[in-house]
Amino acid sequence: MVENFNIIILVLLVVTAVISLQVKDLLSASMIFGIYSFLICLLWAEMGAVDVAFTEAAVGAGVSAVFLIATVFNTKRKSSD
Amino acid sequence: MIDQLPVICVLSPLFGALFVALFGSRSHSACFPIAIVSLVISLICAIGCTQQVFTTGQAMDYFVGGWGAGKVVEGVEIPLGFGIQLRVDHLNALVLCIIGIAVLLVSIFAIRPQGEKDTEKTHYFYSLFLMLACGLFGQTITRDAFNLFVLVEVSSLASYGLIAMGSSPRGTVAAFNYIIMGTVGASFYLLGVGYLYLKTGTLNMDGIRQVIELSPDVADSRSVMVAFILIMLGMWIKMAFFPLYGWLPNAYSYCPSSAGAVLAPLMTKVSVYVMIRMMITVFGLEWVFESFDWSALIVWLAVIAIFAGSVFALAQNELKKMLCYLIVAEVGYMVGGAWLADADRWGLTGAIYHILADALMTLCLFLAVATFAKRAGVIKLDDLDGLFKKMPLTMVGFIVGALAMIGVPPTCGFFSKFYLIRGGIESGRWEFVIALLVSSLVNAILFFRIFEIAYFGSSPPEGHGHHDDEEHGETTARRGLEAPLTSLVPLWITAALIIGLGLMNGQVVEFIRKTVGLLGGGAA
Amino acid sequence: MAMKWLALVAVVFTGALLIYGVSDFPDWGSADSPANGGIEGAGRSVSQTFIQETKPLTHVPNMVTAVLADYRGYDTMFETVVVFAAGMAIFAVLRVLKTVDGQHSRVIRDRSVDGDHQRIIVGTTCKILIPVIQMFALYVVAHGHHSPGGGFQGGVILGASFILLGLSDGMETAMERLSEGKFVAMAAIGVLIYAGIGLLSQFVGRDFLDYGALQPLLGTPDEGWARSHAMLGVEVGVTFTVTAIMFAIYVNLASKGELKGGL
Amino acid sequence: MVDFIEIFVERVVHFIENVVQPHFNYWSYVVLMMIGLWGLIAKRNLIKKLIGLSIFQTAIILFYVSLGVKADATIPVFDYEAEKSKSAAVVLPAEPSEMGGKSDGKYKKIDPDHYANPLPHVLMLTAIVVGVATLGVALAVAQSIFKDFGTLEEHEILEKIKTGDYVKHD
Repeated sequence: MVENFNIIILVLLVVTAVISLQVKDLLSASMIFGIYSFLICLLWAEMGAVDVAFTEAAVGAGVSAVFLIATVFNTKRKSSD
Repeated sequence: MIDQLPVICVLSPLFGALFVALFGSRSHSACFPIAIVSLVISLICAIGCTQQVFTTGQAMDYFVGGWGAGKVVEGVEIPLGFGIQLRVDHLNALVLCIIGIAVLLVSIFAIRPQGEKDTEKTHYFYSLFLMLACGLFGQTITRDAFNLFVLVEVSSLASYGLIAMGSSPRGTVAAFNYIIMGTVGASFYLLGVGYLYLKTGTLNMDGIRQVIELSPDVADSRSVMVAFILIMLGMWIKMAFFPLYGWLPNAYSYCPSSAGAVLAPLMTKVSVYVMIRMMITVFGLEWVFESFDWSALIVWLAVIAIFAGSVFALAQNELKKMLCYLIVAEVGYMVGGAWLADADRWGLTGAIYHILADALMTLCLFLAVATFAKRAGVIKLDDLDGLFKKMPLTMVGFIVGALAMIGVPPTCGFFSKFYLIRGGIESGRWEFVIALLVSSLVNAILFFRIFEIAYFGSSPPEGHGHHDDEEHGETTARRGLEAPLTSLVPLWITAALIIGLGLMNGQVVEFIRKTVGLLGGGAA
Repeated sequence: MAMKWLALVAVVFTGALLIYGVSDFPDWGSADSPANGGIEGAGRSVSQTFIQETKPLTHVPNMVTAVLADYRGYDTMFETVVVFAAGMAIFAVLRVLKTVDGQHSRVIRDRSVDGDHQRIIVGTTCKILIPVIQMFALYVVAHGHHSPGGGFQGGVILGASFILLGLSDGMETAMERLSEGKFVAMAAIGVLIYAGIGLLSQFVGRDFLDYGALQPLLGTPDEGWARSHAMLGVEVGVTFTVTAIMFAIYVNLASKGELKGGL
Repeated sequence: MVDFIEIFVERVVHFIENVVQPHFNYWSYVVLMMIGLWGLIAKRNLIKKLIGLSIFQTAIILFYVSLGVKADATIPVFDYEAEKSKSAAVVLPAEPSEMGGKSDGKYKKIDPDHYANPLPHVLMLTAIVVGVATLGVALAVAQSIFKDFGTLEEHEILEKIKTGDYVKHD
């Protein structure tokens, strides 16, 4: 019953999750985490959870990315792992 | 009016927190009266609920939003789990009272919160403190599995703030670890609730238990078992049960002392309460001990927890850290007691009684230690040198708490151990009985060492730089090192309650055992 | 290195446990699973009741809003309290109230020609954008009954518009619009509106958050409409708190608690 | 040997079709969650830990949303046109007729399978907001740690605690 659309997004989700944890530049990591949030919001919209998707688009892809970036600017941009 | 008490009990500290945030920044002196008034209202409501449960012998139900199960609203019959149910029954009535007492006493004690970066932050402190109280009351009183998660998060976020606002950099690091562990614990709980919801279609605790009892398919399914493991794991992280205790000692010993005095007695105990609530109300004791017979393993874990806590406590030379490791051991008592599958449920009774007793004992000790730190700068065990003479009145409170921790008869610590050991003997878990006795012995060694240092002094007077100390001590002795009444009164009330709870143990245990599922071994 | 092995063990153990539980889930998307269709022989499930009775009970087409603000309104109130607690916690942790030597660590942005150019372009664009964003945010709040949206989403977008102002025009400009005292009060008032509406129905003599009790006050034809209107009031309260706290978190994080300078 | 491989491939295909495919969403939530948990434990940078924590939380939200999905359902917003044009009322078998709600007049009895389950959505709205609140507090604590220790790497912080090389407040 799972549509191909879901499978594509789920694979992309796994890829972005791994990249955002692996990349050494924290600014990139925050941005890729924003992409991850947006992808998962697409998935939820597709599943019929429009309210959740809306919240995730505003909160996950928007505000929490800003919070992460604000902290990265005020601390260090490079990470050892 | 009486039927509104459960919700007022939760709301009162919430309104207090909001008013503190609104008016506290202008005048700090407004914070304290607002906090006291709101907590007194809460305590009165908690006592009123207990009184009601005691006289009627029935649990008090409250449906938020009027969505009571079975009620007909505009021609629609409302099913169970439609709205959120609050319920005060024999299990949580006394826990509510203890929370009310503890937060009220600590808020009196913290009239000037010590140890934070600057006193400008008083209103943040009180606001967080009241929200912590609100979260604790709420998670004790609620009957809805998801609502419990939300309230756990309210109290957790408040406690993260309280721990991290301390001046010690190590406290901030500990707070970060606590955030990570606490969030993972709450997430596991949330996931477990999701698995349960998938299988039962409801979030109401009674609703879930009814489905588990009625449908053997659900009861035997793997999902429910995984849900149970996840919920237990989540709560064990939150209560710092043995392998998952790493975050606790640093978090509680490096935070501001008035925050520590409320977090240490309440956070872990309420998590233990939630675990017992899950076992009795959500899954049902029959399912827990028969379908999922892990009692032996978990009692062994508890035994290790008790030993590990005691050994680590012996190795500490900082007073607060030592107490923190004792908390780890005490959590072992409660988890082990709850999982002793004896037919008459004496272990579980002992564990519930120990929640009350341990909250009071820990509160007493932490209040005393916070007073020592504030008045005499005591951090290490050796600093206690000769404190008996300098602060005799505070020391009295400390001694009562310590004797209760050891388990000396008129105090409640003795009776909780008595019931736990009775459960251990009846279920034939001798390892648990031995662990309890060894732990009492270790506590005795620890506290008598402290008494010795405080009474006779640890080293001869010609020690390093002791001259300064003595001069300092002399001047302060003239001014009076003894703590002010706002510190002493909470301490003494706690000490009196420790003895009172011990003397009243018969009635209290009788009350607790009216909890459904504790009498006759079956859940009704 | 030890952490990596520990992580591996934890991940493998938890993953195995979860997969074990997943293996007897009902199929994905099945309408008959207990969560969706209820237990066999036990009548309507809670979610079916939500779907079927939301319209008659509250006149709100968006079931999520009805469940969020009415049936499980107690949850949502504490969710707002969580946001408020987070704001207070961040203030308690990060806020620097006494500047030690009167100067803050960050140099205010340079006034070079290039910097000014950037400022003009970005600033003008944002000046055009921000009112539109704020209007959309208010629309989202107001239209939450009929379409996806509501207090949280609208509040976050409204908060984001202030954050955008802070990013483009400097934190001082944003703080002139919404100063510290204002947003802390706004956050508290938001929760107060929510809990106050609940308390109002208690004064009428019904249970906490029973919006139906407000029918005589609101003068609506039936209790359903009273619920619908009270939900809107509650959503406004949520918007207040979320807007204020999102902005508060941002200004604290961006300026290390000094509320000056900023990114 | 070839037979063996064929059987093996057959088994795998069978497994995927019957076990993984109906639960694909659930499997992928487990995978995402484990990635998050791995990041949470193994990464030493505190910000990385928090990104891991967020991934962990969104995976749980994905799980909840997945369990509310119905294959042929629309979003949980009442659809006037569709409901008006329905010819006959849908009556659930388990439901007594006297508690049928207001089925007279404007609209007919709603078919619950026509709409996605709203309850998980509501719960997850709460969880998302709780998640961002936790993230905010954690980032504030991380900045506070950076203020005192000058680093966000866990091993360096532990090293500095051991040597006492950090800003001490009185």
